[in-house]
Amino acid sequence: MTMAMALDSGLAVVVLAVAGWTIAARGTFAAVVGFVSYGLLLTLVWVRLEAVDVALTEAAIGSGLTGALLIGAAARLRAGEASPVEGPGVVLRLEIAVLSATVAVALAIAVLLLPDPAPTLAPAAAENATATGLGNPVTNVLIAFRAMDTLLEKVVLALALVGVWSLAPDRVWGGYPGPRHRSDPHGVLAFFARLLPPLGIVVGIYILWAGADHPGGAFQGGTILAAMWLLVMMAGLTDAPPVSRRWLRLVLIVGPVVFLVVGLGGLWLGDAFLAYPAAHAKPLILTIEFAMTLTIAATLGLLLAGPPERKLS
Amino acid sequence: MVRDVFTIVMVAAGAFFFLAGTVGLLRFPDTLTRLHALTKADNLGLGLVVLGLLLRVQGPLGALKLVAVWLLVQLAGATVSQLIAGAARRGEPSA
Amino acid sequence: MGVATVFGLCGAAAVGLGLYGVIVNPQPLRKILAFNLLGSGVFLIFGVVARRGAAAGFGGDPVPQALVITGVVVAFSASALAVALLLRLFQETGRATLHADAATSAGANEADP
Amino acid sequence: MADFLIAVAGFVLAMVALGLVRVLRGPASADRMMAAQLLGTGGIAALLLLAAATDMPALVDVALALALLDAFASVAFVMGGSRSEVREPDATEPHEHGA
Repeated sequence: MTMAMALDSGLAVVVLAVAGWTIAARGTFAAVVGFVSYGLLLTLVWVRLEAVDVALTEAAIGSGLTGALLIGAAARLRAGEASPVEGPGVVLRLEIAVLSATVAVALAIAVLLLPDPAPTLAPAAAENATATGLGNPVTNVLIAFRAMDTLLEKVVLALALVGVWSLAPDRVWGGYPGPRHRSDPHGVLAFFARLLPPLGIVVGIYILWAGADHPGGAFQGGTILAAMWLLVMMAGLTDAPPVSRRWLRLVLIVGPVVFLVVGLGGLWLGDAFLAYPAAHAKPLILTIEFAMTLTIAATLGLLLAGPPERKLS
Repeated sequence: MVRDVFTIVMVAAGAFFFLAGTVGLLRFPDTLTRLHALTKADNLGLGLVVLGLLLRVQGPLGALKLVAVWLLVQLAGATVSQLIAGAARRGEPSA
Repeated sequence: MGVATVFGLCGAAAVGLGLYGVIVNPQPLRKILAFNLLGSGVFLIFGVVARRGAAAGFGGDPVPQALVITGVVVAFSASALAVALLLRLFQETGRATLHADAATSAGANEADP
Repeated sequence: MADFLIAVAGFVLAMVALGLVRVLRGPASADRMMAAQLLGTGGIAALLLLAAATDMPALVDVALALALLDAFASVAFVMGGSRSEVREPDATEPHEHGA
């Protein structure tokens, strides 16, 4: 058993232990702390699976933003937890456990029976990498080979935000999202929220830029920017913008719109929808990535801020 | 050779502080003393690991990133420790 | 048994745990959490497929990896929407539960599961 | 050398994972948060060690992102754990349940 194998097995055991804890924990807060730890450990698992791009995404979204989302919800729901609701009885629990175990075992068998020379598209991705001029194969897949997925996924983000906003009561429509946060303006949190975002913005843009040739890209960079924005809002240094602001709406759609325009342009100049003209592939892709980063940062930030709750004064 | 010995000594010392941090977190009697143990692991554990790896990276950008990671963790650790200590003093109920 | 298989089995177990949590846990927030756990297990199995497809100098097949990245973002937006719905339900009824009796006994309007 | 660095990464991870017992035991929210923070630092250290051991410099970028997002999540935790959010006096909500 090599050192690496020991590390991987140990990591798998810890991951499963923490996963079990998030399900079994009594208190919601304890479960959410467990989930954030789980996200962090998953980041390491993705690193061990040599999927560094996914590790970056998991670090940013899986652990950071989802953790903040769930803990915020748990804090606001705390009053409701005083009256615990009865779960299913012992017999039913046992039946559910058997069902879940069956599903898990079936999946495990499927994993063990995966075909041996594994089918792969890696050689195809490598062959066509020259078409875009980008060195990162995952960015190539996201933005060129499977561009339609990525475009539609941006639309899903926008739809989720529309869904969240539509939960606002009529009286406050167009107003400020979420509660207003306050903190001591000379306190440690305000200090932190002034110091960290400049550094975070540099790192976010760096990750976006590195995404062309190394692991990174629009999602990961955009998520870091969103987290920095949320930090400033949480420290009460700035308020979330009212959802009816025109500039905000523009930022929220600029990514998909640029993507669509370039895609339709491909119909005109290139061979097909979303086909990039070979000579200008790289600058076009970078433009799309930049616009998408802005949109992703704004959308993720507003998804966490929640529906409008305060009237436009 | 000298470089390898330096790395081994520094990284091992860093790992020791993680051990100490965990022991403190598990064994110390109350929240504030546990916080004390934790900050040592944050500070010195990661600091020594970064120091040990500093000579192994290529180019100034790699070194800069390593130091940046350490500084970020310092900044976050200092802030969060203070906030946690404040919350602990106000006597947060267990959740 | 290689790295990929170890984490593949880990992913299968995470799916099982998540499924159990989604069904058993009565609190909606815990259901959202368990659902995320279930999803992460599926992503891990994808990751195993990607790792096994390592070729052409890449550490893994980039196509499943890109799909997982898309999936993580979509799972996050679904969670955010679910949390917003839950908070709204709580505002309306004062309860964070899908239990019909509990919601009506709180003097609320319809909150059928 | 690579084996040594991987072993240390495993050791650090084992240590901070052991620290997670605090998440189980609590008793206060603060204790749980501390264990999560220790895990974050340990995870970053393990990433840096793996970056050097497996010669994948991109892992340092992951550590960088983790350091930033970890700070953010911890602040969200402290805010959520200590109820430091304050509503505007003119907050317009139908019911003010436990705000």
